[in-house]
Amino acid sequence: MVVVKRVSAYTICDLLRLLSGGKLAVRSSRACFDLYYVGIPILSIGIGLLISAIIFYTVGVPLDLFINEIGAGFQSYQTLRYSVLLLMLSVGLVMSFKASVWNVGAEGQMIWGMLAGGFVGLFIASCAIYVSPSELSSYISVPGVEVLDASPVKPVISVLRMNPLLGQLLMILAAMLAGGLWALIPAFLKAYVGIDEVASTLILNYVAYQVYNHLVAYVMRGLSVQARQFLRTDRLNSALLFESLPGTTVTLQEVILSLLFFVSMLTLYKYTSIGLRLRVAGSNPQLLRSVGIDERKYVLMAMLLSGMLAGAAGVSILANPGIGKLEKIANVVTPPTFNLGYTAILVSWLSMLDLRLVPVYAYVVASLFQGGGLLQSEVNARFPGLSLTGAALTYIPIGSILLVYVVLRVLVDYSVRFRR
Amino acid sequence: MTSTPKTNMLLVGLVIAIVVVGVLAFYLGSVIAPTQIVTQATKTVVTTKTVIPTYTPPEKIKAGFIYVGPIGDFGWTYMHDLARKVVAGLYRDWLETTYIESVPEGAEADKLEDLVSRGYNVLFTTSFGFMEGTLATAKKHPDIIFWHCSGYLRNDNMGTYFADLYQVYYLNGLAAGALTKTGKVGYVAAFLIPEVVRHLSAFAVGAREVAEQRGLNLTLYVIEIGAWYDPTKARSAAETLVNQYGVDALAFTEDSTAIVEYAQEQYSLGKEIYVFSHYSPMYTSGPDVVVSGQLVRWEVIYADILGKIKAGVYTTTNLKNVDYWYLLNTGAVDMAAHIYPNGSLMYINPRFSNALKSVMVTDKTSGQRINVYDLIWHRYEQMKNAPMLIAFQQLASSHVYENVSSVAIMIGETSISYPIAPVFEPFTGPLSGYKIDDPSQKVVVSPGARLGHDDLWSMDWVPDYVRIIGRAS
Amino acid sequence: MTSEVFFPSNKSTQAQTPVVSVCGLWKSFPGVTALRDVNLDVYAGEIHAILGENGAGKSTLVKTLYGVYVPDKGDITINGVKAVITSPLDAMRRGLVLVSQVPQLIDTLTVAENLALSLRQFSLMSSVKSVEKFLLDKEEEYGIRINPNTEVWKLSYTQKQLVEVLRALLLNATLVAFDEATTLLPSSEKRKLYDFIRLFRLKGGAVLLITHKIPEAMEISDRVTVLRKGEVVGSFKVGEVSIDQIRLMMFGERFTQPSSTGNSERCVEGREAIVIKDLWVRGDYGTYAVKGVSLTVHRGEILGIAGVAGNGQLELVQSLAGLRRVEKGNVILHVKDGNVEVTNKGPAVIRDLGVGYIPDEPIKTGISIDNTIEENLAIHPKLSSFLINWRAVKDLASSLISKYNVTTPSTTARVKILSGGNLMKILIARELMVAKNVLLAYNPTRSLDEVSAHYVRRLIRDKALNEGMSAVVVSEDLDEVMEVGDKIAVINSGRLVGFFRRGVDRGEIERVMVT
Amino acid sequence: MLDQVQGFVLSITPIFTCLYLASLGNSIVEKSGILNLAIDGAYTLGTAMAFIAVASVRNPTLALIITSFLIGLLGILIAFLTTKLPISHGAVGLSTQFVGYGLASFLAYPVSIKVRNEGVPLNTYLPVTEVVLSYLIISLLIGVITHVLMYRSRLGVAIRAVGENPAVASSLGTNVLGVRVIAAFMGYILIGVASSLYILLYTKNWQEGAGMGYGWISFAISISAGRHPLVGMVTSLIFASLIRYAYVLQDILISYGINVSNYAVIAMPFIAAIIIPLTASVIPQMRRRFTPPKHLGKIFFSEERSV
Repeated sequence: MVVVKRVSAYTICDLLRLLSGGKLAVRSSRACFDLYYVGIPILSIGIGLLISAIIFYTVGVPLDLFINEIGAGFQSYQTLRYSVLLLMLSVGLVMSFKASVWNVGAEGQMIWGMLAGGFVGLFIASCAIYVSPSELSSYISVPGVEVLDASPVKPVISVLRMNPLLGQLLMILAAMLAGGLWALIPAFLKAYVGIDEVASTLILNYVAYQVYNHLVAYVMRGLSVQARQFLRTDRLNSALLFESLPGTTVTLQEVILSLLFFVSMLTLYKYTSIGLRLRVAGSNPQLLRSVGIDERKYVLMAMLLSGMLAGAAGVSILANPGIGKLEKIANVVTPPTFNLGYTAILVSWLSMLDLRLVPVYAYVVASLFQGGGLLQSEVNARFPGLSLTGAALTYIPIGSILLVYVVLRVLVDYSVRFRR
Repeated sequence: MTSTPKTNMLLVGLVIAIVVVGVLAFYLGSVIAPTQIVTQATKTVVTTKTVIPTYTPPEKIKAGFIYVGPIGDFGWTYMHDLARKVVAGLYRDWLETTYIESVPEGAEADKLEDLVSRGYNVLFTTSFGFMEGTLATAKKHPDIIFWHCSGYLRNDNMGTYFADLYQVYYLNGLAAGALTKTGKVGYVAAFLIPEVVRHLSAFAVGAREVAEQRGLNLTLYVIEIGAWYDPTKARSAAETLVNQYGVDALAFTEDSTAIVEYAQEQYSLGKEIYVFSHYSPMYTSGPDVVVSGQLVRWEVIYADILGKIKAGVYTTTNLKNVDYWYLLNTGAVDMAAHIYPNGSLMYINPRFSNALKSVMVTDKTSGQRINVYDLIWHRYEQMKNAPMLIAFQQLASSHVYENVSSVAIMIGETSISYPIAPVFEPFTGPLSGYKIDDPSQKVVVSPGARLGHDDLWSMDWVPDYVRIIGRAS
Repeated sequence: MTSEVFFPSNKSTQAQTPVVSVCGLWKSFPGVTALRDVNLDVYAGEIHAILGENGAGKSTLVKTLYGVYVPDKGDITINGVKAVITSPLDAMRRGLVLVSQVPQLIDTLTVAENLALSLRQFSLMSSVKSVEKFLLDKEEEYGIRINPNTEVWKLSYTQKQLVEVLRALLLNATLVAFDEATTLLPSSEKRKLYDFIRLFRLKGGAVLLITHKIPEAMEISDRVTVLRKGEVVGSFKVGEVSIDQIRLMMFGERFTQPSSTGNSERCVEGREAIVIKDLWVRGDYGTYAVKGVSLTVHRGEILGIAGVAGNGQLELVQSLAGLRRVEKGNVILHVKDGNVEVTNKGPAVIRDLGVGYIPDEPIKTGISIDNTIEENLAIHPKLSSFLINWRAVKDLASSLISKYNVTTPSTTARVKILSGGNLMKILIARELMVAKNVLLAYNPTRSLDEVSAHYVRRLIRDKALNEGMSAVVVSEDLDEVMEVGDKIAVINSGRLVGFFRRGVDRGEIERVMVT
Repeated sequence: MLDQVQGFVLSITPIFTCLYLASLGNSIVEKSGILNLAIDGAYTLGTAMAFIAVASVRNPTLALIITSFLIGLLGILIAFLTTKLPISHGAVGLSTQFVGYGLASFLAYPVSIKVRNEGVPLNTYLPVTEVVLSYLIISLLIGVITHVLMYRSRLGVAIRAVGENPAVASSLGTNVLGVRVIAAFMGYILIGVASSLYILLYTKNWQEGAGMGYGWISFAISISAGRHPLVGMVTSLIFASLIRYAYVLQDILISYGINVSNYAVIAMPFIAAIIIPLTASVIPQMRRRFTPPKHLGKIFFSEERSV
């Protein structure tokens, strides 16, 4: 048996020394699952929060308020909605990251999920039609019919055309298909043309936003007066909306979907050759080619999987009873995806690309977001003089956690050794 | 087993199949569930009936505001926040407020839940896009009062409110018509939605009224930028209007000061462009170019709403019909570009008083010769003095009476026309225009006919002399 | 020896301080200790050869000197001053230059641009034009003719090596290390390079010549140090010891073993298994590396291909495995079901016919070091189905581990913690298992100890004999080819230049290999 | 005619400089092998800093210098982290981007309130012909100088070498860290200049979210120009005029009966950034020019094992 020699000197001080001078050497370590695996993410969250707390303290946010509110984020049941969506997204991203396919295009894939899900929901599973004002009252009691616009001139109703459960199912499948197909574009570019996927997926997000705007404003624009004028679609028939769990904004369907994805991806990853090949495609694609497996197909597979899951996350946002319609994006900074596609990258990284840890960090990151939001309302109520923006309160903690993590991550893959 | 391409296809198929089967299984499982959903629904109905009548105004009102933009936009959100500060100071004995800014549309439900969990009991959401989320949350929390700005969906515990500026735009249009040298005025629109269409049409009507008498064939050039708040695009649109279309007076609906700053900069280069500040007092950004502007005073509405909640007038059961539609007569909007440190308003920039006074026109309501400065004030007074109107402006059901200009009543033997609405309304026939989405479709307002709330609410046409250049949609 | 002409007094050198002195150097990589307590002195005006077989630590030593690797322990002294070399830049500043087997040049840049990176006399802001001009002058002086304005990817291999030599000359280095830099050169070009080396020595520089070829070392160098398994086993002046003694030092016990086991000559008739007709394949540099090779291997027969590295055998095996495009000619595999033309059909089709492949760069293409042993087995489509039965894979892994005597903590250990030999065993075990019909192998027993190597060779022969597997085994180690092959083909400059039966005289093969 | 040309040049220059200089900076950074995903964060932070600087020092040129220097320091940090440590460039870039967004909002927002409430005059550049033209000339000049530097000087050779193959460049005697630090410093200074001009020459005021997205447009422009300083001039000009004349173009097209969506115009640079490398990869002559540096975004870490 080989005795695995462990190099013991890795502390933050070593890292600092490493950064400061040439006297330390970094080399591949053989650590696979040890304390650092769990410790580094927690440490980076801690340090990142500390940095943000200090930054906010300098302008007058008391430390205890910061801690209280971030802590409150962990207890708020609102956290659940974003953790569920993040779980769905991150599980897909981990699958592609494992294959060394750095999909930062989950935003665009979610957008396509919303579009496809919305299209099915609005035009196939149900449809909006004009009725004559006199007939309007006779429709009101018909099951599956919903009045979208009760204007006396041109009333609009939405008619359910199929079993709502089937309709929801179709919406989800269409969303997954659309998200997956959109993800295949950069996948093809990477596999067959050699265009770096980090840049192309990122750029395609912006294309997706504009396609979304175009489709919402021209193609899917609703019939009701409000929809025609406010550049949005009609509201989904309420039978097609997902069901909120009591007391929260989380829907039953998205909880089930995310658990389903979690379990299926875990199974796929662990017990099937697809999972194995994705793993090997990430660590050594040439091996795949040499044993007669086309490694390029697994680039496609990785993107397809993460795109499909992102699509499902997109439709889950759309079908939430609090939203239920597609509306033009006025500012790309606040897209209808709430930038969850980017946040999910954070979750995937923090979970060290280990599927089993994804739910944990999905919850942690969602709590931080929630905490940032709570902090904002609390600061606004208590310190009217402070001019702190929402962007500052969410991006600074997230950015600093991520940056600290990225640097500390070195300690997991490599051991730092002091030389002379 | 042997053929690899086939195996690959199989693998892809299997992955999809796994997911499909899983989703199917979930739905097959939940086919049994509908009974549960039904019982849940009925239960809610039952509880609603029993719980709701016992609403007593809270000892301490905690009001939360959800803003769509940053409070530093110096437009829409800035003015809402200013109003919040005013009422917070006014009702400080029993009112506590907070706000969450820059909330993306779609996330409002979560933010509302957060505020509810923090004990906020009156919640305001100030963007049209927040409507669905607000309604969903309102239905979930029947014991809390919700107010949504600019929407049309209401609930027992959710009312709507809005302050509209079209009358002020008309007044500013008069000034623009008097000042323009080229006969070309411009408008930068955030979106061509009814609210903005009203604004720009009223501006066009006013400008045309004066310019026509000066012998100019007035055209209003419009660019839609597709964003409520985008200083860069707004500036770029203004540049295009000025440089490519020869526009020399600009009004806009966009929440930043970018256009005012642009005009001021052009002034320093020797090019005079008249500009009308929007929503907030923007005079300081362009003291040499701002003629006047539209100013909103949400505190008029907020003070009314919060006061009535405290007094027990508005409860969680009676808001279904409450829909504020406040115009110039209520004081919720005003014509001004600046608030002096002592709190008084600068209605018209003194720099331009003489220029306005030097243009003589005929007032079409009275037929008298009058200078434009006086005409503006005359119209202002006409629209401002309509106390009767306030009665209709708070309820959805009474908006229909707003275009009733007068009723005929018998006093003794004589039938007299008793005035209800202001003597003058900008959108009074004869007017002719075309639909924005389909320019071939013409719209005609017959002479003397007055557009009321319901027509204006869904206004989707512009007068003939409006030319839409760039559309974001 | 020729060296005496240029360097009259060896004795005075001994007295002066060495240009480079290495003392007690240790260097280990995860799982392997590459250098153990190495001591070495190199003097000015000396050509110092470092001999050792593949994997003896020669390259690690020179890369450590050059600052590519950081040593774990030990000191490097340059001109009597202790030096910490952490980067090639450090090394170059101290007058050390490395010329390696793989040209260390950037393909997309021109010759002048590449050299500009090294030439300190030009400031950062100086123009490439001035460098070009300088180069033209210098090339004139040294008699090297390469247009400095050519992009490197357009150059031939020899030209690239000349550029590297030119660089060493221009830098006025005190020590130039040639890391197998002459191995791949044709002999005429090799002489040219030797001239430059001598020229350099004449100018007072020290040369470190890393090679595994004893004759080469004997021909040009003044002093030889032999490394084996990371340790210095001897250092002496040329002429002090015989070639056989050096061989003994290089190979240790192995050399004393009989050169082949199971000497019986098999006469394989049977049906044809691999038929290659007029195969043309391009190498990495765009030129034809395999030029019209035709071969037939019968069922149950092992073809050994001998040749000096870089003569096209690598490209030949890669094209047979479907990993390199065949430009002309075709390859037909005769398997149990029939004849399949596999030319340019891709690895999937070829592997599906029961072909095992032991590649040239195991870590790059044969095994994934970040994955576990089980995963490295299960990744082969023949060894697992869609749903992976990990229990079966574990059993398989355990049986292979005991069969091949692999040293590993467990079957789920990541391959990167294994030593090179154990890693090779995993690869060989997997590929022999899937090689139902054909085995393609390139240096299959590198990094294996002699006992394991013999064992593996016997397994290959047994499998050929008992199961009718055909094999093409390419090796840079002639002994291996002679031991394992039923037929021996010799490849030289991309052409097959000789066919031999098993048991042929070694000298005869060597003669064909080098001419 | 001359007037029209001058008018066109004047109207397009502010946006052109904002895009071109940033894309130029991006090209330099990426040529050295650093995947520059922090560009949008740096751009946003740059606009915020330029605003704060001009509000406090009241001199646009001084503000420009301060900002570009600070953003240059950010570049050094990124180069340092990505070269010294074996960590993912994408991770460093994206997290720096988030920090940039957050800090921009955090730092500039209170200043913007103060400026508004106290009526602090912002001494930004006046768009008079001389100033605008001088900035046009300066930016074109910087482009030419960059081209000479990248393709004709030893430093440029070193930068490209480090991007192509840092290990070989290092064994040829290049200080990889040093070269990357220089490249990133230069590149980020240019991004800093561009983002300052966004405030000082183009929008003249800071508002929440100012500059966000322009980093990505510059990034896309840089890629669609194959990271070439001179080709970048042409692509920047095209995209600047598309952005500047989007409405006029739409008006003209509509008058010809072509109803083009504004969104297509907005998405154009992004689509081009994908399509151009794609077509370039099909046409062999273009391929060499347009392929990204071979080692772009790859971890540079010399110690590897071999068998």
